[in-house]
Amino acid sequence: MSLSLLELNNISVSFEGFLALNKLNLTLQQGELRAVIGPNGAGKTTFLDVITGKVIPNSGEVIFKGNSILGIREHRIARLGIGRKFQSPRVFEKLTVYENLALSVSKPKRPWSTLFGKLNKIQRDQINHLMNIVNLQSRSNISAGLLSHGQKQWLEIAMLVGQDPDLLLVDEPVAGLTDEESDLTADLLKSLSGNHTILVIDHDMEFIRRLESPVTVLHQGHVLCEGSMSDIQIDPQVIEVYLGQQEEGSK
Amino acid sequence: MQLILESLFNGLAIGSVLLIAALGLAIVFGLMGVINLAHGELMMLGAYSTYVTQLIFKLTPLKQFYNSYVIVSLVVAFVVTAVVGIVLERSIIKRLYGRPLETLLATWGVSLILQQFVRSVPLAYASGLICTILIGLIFHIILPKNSLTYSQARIAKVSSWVFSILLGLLSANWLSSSISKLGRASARNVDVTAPSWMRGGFDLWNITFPVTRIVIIVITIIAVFSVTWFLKQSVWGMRIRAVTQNRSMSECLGISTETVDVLTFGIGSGLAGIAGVAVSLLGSVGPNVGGNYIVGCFMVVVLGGVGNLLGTIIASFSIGIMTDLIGAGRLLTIWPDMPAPLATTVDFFATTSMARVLIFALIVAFLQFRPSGLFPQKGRMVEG
Amino acid sequence: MKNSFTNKRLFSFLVWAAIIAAIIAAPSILPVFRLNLLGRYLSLAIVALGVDLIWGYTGLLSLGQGIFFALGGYCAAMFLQLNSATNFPNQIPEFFGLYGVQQLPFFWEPFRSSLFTLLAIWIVPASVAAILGFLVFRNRIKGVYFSILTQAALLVFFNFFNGQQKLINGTNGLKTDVTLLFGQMVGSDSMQRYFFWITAVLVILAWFFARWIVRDRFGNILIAIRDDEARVRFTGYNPTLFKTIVFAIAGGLAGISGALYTIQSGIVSPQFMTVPFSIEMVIWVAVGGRGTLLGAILGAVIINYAKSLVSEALPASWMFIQGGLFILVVTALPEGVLGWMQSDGPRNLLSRLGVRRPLSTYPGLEERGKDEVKL
Amino acid sequence: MSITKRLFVGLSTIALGASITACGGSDQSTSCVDCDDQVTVGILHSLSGTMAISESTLVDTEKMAIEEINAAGGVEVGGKKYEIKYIVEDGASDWPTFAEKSKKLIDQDKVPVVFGGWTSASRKAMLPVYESKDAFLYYPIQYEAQECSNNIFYTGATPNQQSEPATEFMFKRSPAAGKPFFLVGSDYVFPRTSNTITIEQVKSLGGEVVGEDYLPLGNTEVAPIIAKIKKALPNGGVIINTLNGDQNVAFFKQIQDVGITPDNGYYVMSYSIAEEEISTIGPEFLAGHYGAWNYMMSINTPASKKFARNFKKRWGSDRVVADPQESAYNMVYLWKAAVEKAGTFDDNEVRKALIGVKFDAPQGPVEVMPNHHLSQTVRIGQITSGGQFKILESTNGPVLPQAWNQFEPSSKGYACDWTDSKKGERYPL
Amino acid sequence: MNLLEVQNLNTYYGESHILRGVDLTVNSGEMVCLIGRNGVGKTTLLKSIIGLLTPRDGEIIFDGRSIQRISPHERARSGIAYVPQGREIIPYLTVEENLLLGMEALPGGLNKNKKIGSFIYDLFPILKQFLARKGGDLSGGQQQQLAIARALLGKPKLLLLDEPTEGIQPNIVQDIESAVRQIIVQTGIGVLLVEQHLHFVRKSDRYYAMQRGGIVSSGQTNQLSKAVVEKFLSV
Repeated sequence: MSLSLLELNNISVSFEGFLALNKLNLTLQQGELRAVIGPNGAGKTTFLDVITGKVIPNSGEVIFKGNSILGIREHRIARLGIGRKFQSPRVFEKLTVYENLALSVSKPKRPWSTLFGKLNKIQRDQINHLMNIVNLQSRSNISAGLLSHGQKQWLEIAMLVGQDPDLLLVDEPVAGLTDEESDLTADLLKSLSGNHTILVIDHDMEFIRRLESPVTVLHQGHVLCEGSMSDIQIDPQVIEVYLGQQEEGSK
Repeated sequence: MQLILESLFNGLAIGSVLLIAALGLAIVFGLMGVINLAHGELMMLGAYSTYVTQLIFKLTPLKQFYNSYVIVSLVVAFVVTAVVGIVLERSIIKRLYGRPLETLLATWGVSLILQQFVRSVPLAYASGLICTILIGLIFHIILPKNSLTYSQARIAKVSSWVFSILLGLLSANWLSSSISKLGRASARNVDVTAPSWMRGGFDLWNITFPVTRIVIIVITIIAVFSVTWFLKQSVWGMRIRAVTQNRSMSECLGISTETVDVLTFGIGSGLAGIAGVAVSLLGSVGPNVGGNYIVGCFMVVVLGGVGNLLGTIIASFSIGIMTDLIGAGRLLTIWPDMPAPLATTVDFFATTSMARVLIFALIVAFLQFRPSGLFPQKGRMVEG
Repeated sequence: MKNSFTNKRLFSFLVWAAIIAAIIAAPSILPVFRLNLLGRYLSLAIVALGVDLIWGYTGLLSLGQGIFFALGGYCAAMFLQLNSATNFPNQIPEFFGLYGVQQLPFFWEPFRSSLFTLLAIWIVPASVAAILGFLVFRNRIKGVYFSILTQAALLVFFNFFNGQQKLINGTNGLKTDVTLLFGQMVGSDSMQRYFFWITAVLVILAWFFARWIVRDRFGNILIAIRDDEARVRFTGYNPTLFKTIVFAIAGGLAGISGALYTIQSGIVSPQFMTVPFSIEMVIWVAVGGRGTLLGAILGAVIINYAKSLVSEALPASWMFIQGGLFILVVTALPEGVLGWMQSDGPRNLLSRLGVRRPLSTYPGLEERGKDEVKL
Repeated sequence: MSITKRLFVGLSTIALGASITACGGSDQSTSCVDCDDQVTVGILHSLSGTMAISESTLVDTEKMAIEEINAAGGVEVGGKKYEIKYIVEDGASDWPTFAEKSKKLIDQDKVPVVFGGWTSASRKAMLPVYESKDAFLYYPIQYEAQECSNNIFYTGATPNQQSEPATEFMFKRSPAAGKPFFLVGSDYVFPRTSNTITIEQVKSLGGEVVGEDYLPLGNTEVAPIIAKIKKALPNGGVIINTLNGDQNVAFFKQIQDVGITPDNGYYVMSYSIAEEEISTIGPEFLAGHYGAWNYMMSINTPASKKFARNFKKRWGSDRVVADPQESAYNMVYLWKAAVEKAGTFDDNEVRKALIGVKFDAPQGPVEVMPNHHLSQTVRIGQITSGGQFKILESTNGPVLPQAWNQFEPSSKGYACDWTDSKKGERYPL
Repeated sequence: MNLLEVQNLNTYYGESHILRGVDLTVNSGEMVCLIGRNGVGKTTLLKSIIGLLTPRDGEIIFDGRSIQRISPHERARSGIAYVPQGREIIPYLTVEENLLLGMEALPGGLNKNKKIGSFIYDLFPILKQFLARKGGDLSGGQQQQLAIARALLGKPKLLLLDEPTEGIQPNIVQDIESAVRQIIVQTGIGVLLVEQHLHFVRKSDRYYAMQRGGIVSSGQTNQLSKAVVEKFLSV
């Protein structure tokens, strides 16, 4: 029985009276690949905000590697080993692909070491390795802003991996990608799992299916159900959430 | 008691000048996210409008109404600065929405040009130019749009501008011939003399209340109330608020956001003109008159919390009262036996110039605790 | 892609060659007065480099660089004043006599030492900048709020220096020209020629220093902070620290620049801390090209030189030209002249004028300009 | 928005600006008909910025003086007649710019003399330039003294030629005689130094200074100062005013509103309000208050009348003349006289020749003293509702200038004499 | 003639190609439903029609004239009303003011139309009691009703509805559904609806199914097969 890497206990967040998260519970095991789906407004992004320290919940606990990380500032949480990929790709557009990766790979992240230190061989190898994984080695000196949408998504995933986090939070990696690109992305994430714990949020079912991972369904700020894709598909609650009232559909 | 009352009145008097000067700025900054560094120069244009109006009222046919020129000049100043503001918005600001730092730099350029403009161009010709723009714009609005075919519309447009240029030239000519003071380019400061009823003061409880100050307080109160009324009650106010809170949805509802931008900026600028009238009653009118106020105005807006009218009001009055308390050395009078080291410090800052240092430093310190000012804005932030 | 890359290098190499040639040739070509002007404007290039670091790279528009510039100038001038005072009792500068001050204020004492002065010129402004910056950045005050606050800070300093006659000679400022240094009058032609050389060398050193700051990861982080601060935070860096450091560096550069400017213009006064001067610094960088170090240098030197030439010919028109320049650069050339040239601006202009532009090699290039950096 | 259109907008802004100024910059000048050669002098005042307002009148006056000299046959040196040409430079109200432009005039244009400056700060900024280059500046404004440079020639009043007689008058013979003093000034060197002297003088006269305050330049919010005055002088008294330019307007408008008026026993003595300022502020705010100058437009002598008449003829009938202009006018003539006396344009010779030169100025006879200042007549005037000074007192003939003030403790007992190499800038009496 | 005709519409977000050659028509008196999972471009399509997004190519013809060059507020005034996802109520304006703003699209705008038509309270009785409340304080369902009411006050010819039932209690969903139907019957306007709830989908006349930015299937709703539903709507 492996230790759980991340535990969310009874998290509630409200924005001016609107309950974005409602007693949410979720546990991630080491090395797990987990998909989270849910209709719009189910609280998916807020839930990532809570984990990364951007939003402080009104109640509840976030336990990462056995310690509570509530109230710790964002950059420190990032250094603890939680990396996040944003919904729309947020790479540093004026920097080249290589520079983007160098920023995520370099350690420690204090000003002096970035000013005086140089990347060592291992780190440089790692950057090349990452560029290989996401197939960007030929673009290493191109400004990230010039990449295609899919390439930006991959670059951001690579940056995330480069940070070498224990937990990767991936928000909508295939929005706006072509079929082929989203299949590649799914394969990429699958290959990363095992070494990393990955949590993927998306609502492209084709893509989620291809991940072949356990699925958590969020609805109105809490977990509706968890299970494999095939279980979820026949769950009446999920169908209701996604299709509206069942009786009409079954007629 | 008398001391407190006097201090309060003084603070109110200083604060109301700050408030009227900052009001337009607060609107433009809060509602549109535009940092208008030319606000001070718009105030200056308002002050010069007052001066020109005053000189026109000194001409024989209008002499009997001389006492009421201040009221007329409020209208004139509002219209003049609003028109200049609108021209500014259409030509420069509209390209820069959403980029507050760029608006800051561009409007600084505008302020340099306006300053040098009043130094180098005789007032009569400047007035003529403004007349031209004003008449031209009015034609633009009142000309029936649909009754003319396209080609005729173009002719009508051109001829209306030609006509307004003619009128502008005529008025410039008339001004420079009938009021020789306006015909010469001069960097010299000029003076607006308040009509006799606004001079002097009246005594109450052993305190003298200067009439000019009271008039300014009244103008400020009226301006604040009309702005509040306009924004809260009028149809255009509703449109403006809607656009501020949700621009794209407002556009989808059929509100012309461009018109709202023009109007908002026009009102903000017009208020600068009113502030210019107030300022001209207190001091002299010169190319630098507005520049002296601009940083203070920004401090008011930032201290009050951007986009919050109430915050602006409270901030300006607290700065006013602090200026009086510290600058006039009243702290020592109120608390004569404060401990010696404190007294020395208070004394050190009890000059007008050091009071300014201290107040700005205090504001900067205050923003350490409340980075978004007294009343932080909710919802759509004017983020840089 | 590669082609344009080498073009860029060639371009900046040519510009540098031209600059260095100009600097070497200047003393023999230019009359003393023009040479002195050039020296002063070159020293302004150093403060412009600092502005470029914080604004062009990090996105912090400071309207208060005049503070640090003046602090550097004051440090230099205090040293020179102390060494020129011969005709007063207690060895104190003569202006103190005007206000009946008999005792040298304590903070003047260390400036008798030249070593201390050389350090203070950049450490004092840098420390002030670091403190000011840390307080502001810690609260995540940014964008226009930062600009307004720096402007307020500028006024605080201005009023303070202006009002403190007995400490620092108030409005009059401190003069430096009539001090003897190494047996020569500071204001004399030969000394000024040395200062020109020192300035030229320091500008180049400052450029190398700034280049070193921005060329590797540190600089990339600055750019990243400018474009997406939150993302930087999630990558594990603390933007507050980086911003504070770069603000302090810019402050230090401003101090050096102020000191050089002061000894070449003969006076330091609170006039250096007026609002227009600090905003002008920004426009040098904006015109030259923010985010290009060379642009900052060229912008500072060329605009100032143009300013003195124009104001000699048409005294009142400089304000119009300067105002127009602000508007022009902000609305039409947001990347500045150099930035515009480097981003294929001339070719774009040609293509707009009807000359066909060669197809770019990569389809992504079509989309450029749509997502310009917004501050 | 296309880039070309944007470029167009920006460029047209610049073009508009340039054309506006180009139109405004024309000038006529009278030339010398039978002159053999030319000499070019420098004029350096602020034509832009805050000080342009005051300093441009000096440029006008200096131009007029030069034109007069040219019309009368120019400067005669070594049998040759020289027409005076001038280069006007803009100090832009920025002190370092004054230094820069001085260098330009000296090094680039090689002018034998520069007429320029207004504020003390601008003079202090220029001083080291002239000293290090051993060039010569003529400075026309009344100032705080405590300075005596070998390279500057001061044609304005020193404190003992303006503020000291004024203080004495206020304390002894004005309606507020014997009452306490309050000192108000702008926050820069002239008011501060002048007030230091006044404080010492009032002390020695047996009077009392109950307060002083300084308004930051550019700030026109005078309410706190007025509150202080009311507190310090509850029963009237003397207010010594050294405020600058537009701050005076705010000050006089607002003190009148709260009843600080001659009727209530408050008398303001101003050192920087001349006829120009009176017309700007409005005589209705100033009537009954006092001023002290060497020259007042109401001086009823032919020289004075001619000066005023010529100025109006040259620059417009609504223009007035005042003390600083007279000073500026004098210095051009004094330079001419010195050059002719020396027989050369060489600085050092002219400097020597200058001392002892006499001139029949609009204010009356003046003479250059060994300390590079002028002996001048001092007049105390009361401002009339007509915008002029009613001269109440004037000294018996010119008063000798003191470069080092004799009330101020640090300079007491010192004097300046450039004719004697042992004495120089500052020697004990 | 079709009320709305969209031809070969291509829209990009930055570089990502969101709409790929979309063709679609809506007729007066007809309710057309756009189905498909999240993120396939349905909202982008509506935004392109109202003008918030500028398509790179393609044509939008409304009421016989091409509208892709005119600004959103002119489109609104020409008769297109838009109820966006998330309602977009103006939060600090009262319910009454929000409703009034709906009449901005009428000829003469707000200046000439100051009375809220009472038919709105017949459709959504609940709004009447909340007139003085801030729009942002209403619950999601109330906001949705307000948004639709606001759109209807402009007397549009075409109503664009983006997920009107999302995150709303079932009983209010019923109200909204019946209100929309009622409006179509009474006024004969066209409705283009984005919906995921099958229940509501079935009430419309025709459907278009979208996947990855393109229309992949269309037809009469009563012929909507289970296979299509499985493919495009279910999990």
